[in-house]
Amino acid sequence: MTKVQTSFEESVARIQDGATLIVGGFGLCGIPEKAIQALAEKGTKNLTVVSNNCGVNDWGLGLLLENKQINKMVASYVGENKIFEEQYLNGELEVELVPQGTLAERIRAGGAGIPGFYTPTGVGTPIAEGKEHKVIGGRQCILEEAIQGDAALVKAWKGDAYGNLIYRKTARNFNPLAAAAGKFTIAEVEELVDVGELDPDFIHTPSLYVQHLLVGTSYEKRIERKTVQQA
Amino acid sequence: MTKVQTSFEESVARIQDGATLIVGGFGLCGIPEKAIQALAEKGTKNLTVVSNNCGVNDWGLGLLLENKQINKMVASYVGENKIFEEQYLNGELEVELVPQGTLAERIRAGGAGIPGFYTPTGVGTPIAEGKEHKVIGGRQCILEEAIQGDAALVKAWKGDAYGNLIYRKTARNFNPLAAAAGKFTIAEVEELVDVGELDPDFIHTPSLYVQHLLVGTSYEKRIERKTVQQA
Amino acid sequence: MSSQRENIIQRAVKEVEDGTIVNLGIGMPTMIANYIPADKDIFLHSENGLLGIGPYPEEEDVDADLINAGKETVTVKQGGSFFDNAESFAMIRGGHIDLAILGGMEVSGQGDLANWMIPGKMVKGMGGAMDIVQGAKKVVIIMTHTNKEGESKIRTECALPLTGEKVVSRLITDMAVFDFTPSGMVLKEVLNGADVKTVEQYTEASFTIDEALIDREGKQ
Amino acid sequence: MSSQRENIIQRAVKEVEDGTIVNLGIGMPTMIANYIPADKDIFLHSENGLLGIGPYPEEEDVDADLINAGKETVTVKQGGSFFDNAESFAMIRGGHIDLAILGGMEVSGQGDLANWMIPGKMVKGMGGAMDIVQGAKKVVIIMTHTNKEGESKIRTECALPLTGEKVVSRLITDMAVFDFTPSGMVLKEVLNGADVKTVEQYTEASFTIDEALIDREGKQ
Repeated sequence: MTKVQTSFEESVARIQDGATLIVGGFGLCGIPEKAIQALAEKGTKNLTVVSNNCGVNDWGLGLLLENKQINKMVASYVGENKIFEEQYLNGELEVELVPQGTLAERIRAGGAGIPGFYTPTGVGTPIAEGKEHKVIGGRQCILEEAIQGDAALVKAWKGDAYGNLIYRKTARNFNPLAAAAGKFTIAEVEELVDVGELDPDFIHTPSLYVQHLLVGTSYEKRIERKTVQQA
Repeated sequence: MTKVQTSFEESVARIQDGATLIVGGFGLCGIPEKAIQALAEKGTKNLTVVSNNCGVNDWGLGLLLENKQINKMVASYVGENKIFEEQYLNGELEVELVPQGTLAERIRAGGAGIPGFYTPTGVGTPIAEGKEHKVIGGRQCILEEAIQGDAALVKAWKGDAYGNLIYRKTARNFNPLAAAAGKFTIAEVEELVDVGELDPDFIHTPSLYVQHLLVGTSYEKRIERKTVQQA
Repeated sequence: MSSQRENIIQRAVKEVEDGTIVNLGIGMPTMIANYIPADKDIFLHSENGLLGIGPYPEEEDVDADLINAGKETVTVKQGGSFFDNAESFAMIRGGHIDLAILGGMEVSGQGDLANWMIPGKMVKGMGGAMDIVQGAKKVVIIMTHTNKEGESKIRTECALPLTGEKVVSRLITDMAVFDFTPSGMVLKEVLNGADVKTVEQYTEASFTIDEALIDREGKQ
Repeated sequence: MSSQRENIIQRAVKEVEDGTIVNLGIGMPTMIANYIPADKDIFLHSENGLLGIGPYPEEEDVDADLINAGKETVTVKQGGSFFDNAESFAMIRGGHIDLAILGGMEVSGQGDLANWMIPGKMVKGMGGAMDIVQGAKKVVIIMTHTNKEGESKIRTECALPLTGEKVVSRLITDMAVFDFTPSGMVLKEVLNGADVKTVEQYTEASFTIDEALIDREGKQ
């Protein structure tokens, strides 16, 4: 059964107003450019977005911010975005800051059917306030709960019609976690390959995590901090 | 810094009497044959062994049972081994049965620094007795704790001198989890490849999880249930 | 194979819907694979780390590194994938498996399942069964309706230690098909020449009868 | 770069031991990489999913898919590997990183660290810092000894919200090196012409002086 779709517009139309959306990417690296753009055009409202960062002013999740489509952002670092700061300061945007490793693990737990876990991360900090504490193996920990998405948007390098995906270099980041934690996962790929072409020993996201697969073209892949060797 | 060692005998000599040992493999598939044999020859005693199964009478972890080197076995299924049954029934062997997914997750948690997690698996069964219960997201769960090994024995297909590993087909199974959860991980491989030969996008066990790497020769790879197409 | 088992398998295979991910338990459930029509695009999941189990290999293709959860040598279907056991049970626990078909020793009227230990006998272990019954979207149990002594295996309460509480979606025996609903166990079908009366006679747990079945079979 | 920062980096690079796995925080810590002697076999870990950060790329090798945690384009060293963020923090939380070097805003005498937020200012987020300070085997903080107003950043108690409690192993400033032990903060070295008296003057938290340092510097 092929999962290949041809219209980003139709795929993102499956996402309802008020949905919780998990979005892959780290900074602007490995973000699902095309699905985000389609969602910005669609104008879906009142979203809770879970993603490590929130794009920049005019790119990535910043496009959804600009349109005021996001009610709540769950992220580990949001420092690259002026619009974010404005909306946060005037109370339009709710923010839940989560330590990056805890965020990754909560999303992983959402995909893996682990409703909660204990971690030492954040003990003694504002993050621990109001959370259940427990000493396990001599270590003080706090309870963190899984995050599941009504939908997930991910970006892969290559994929096949069944939905098997592979990622490239550090563009992998949160994408496989998001793919597994979304009840309805829309994956965009740079290249659609024949079924059987991906080596079954080296598939990053097995097919069953993906519901829709689309091929994107002309990826911008913006770079936030281009650094090169000093001559 | 190379992790390549040449003597299984010397590597397993690092494992102390009374150690907790996590061993990769599912049934006889993907088991660290050579390290187990060396450990049987060494005779290290009073081991707690964590592994999905316990080998058969004369192969795999069965060799350690035969030598009475195992005090306690943590496994999900131990039905293939007569010696196991004898030692269990006459009280020589302590057994902790763990649901397979919980076992995998507890070992994964051990490697990942997650001291404990909640799971619905086992609720309402003898496995849940004496364990903390908690309702999370409307689901009754029990608390399970991480498993770490003083050492781990794993078997990979190929590895490089830094300790990067790849596994083949279903011989992967518990091996990557064991590798990460062992404080001292001994990996045996069928083939040592040059550093740089393994594609960094497709490494199953990154180098930092491995302490010793050895090349095994003449793998037996016994098959428990050979099944073929009916003509 | 006994015709009783054959009948159960024939009925169970109808549970397998096109385009789904299915986990088949060890033993009788594994045999269902051979009955799945070739035009159905099914991915079979094996909890030892394989999505897309193919047929048993030809003699020359036997590979010790490629087995199913029953430790039988198998092949991999095109488009399949291998992964570690934590990932495999993430799939199961995380609700990514559409259907699991497992064997049973006892099922209760509330949908409790016992299929892993008999007190007093050597315990072999539960393997992945406790995870699968909690995680699969739909859990279908297949078993003979009665034990060798002719006693009902569908009990008011399970006497054996449980594998999971209220986890069974559907039960298929050689005589009947039951569904488990919030209002109790419902008889959906009678099979292989059995009638509602016979099913009632051989079923310890109480159940209601589905309206559609009453229409077909008549009130008894 | 100010000579103060240069001095801190020069001292901090000595913490990097041959054959270890090291995570360098964003900003000043990242710059330490340029000072690691070529004969040391170090794997730098980047929490966005890379083990084995190489040097910055040549212009023609810039790859948008290959960045470090500071979102700078980098390269990968031979023998390196890529992985997802859950795996990356499994490495961190699971104790597989030998050394983390991070910047600090305040450090307390108990080894508490504050480095992520200033009340009243826009909070940007903690990124991976809270995980790293809990997970790395050794946590070294580098920061200037005093703030722009000349006040000690080494406080009896941190005034800023914490990143972690009792997590600092060693603190390196432009003036001194301190270790954190169960019996408190210990001055191990004085740097860049400072003497023990100056260090005492600019350090709010109380500390003891290492025996070896007393032998070298004399009791003040």
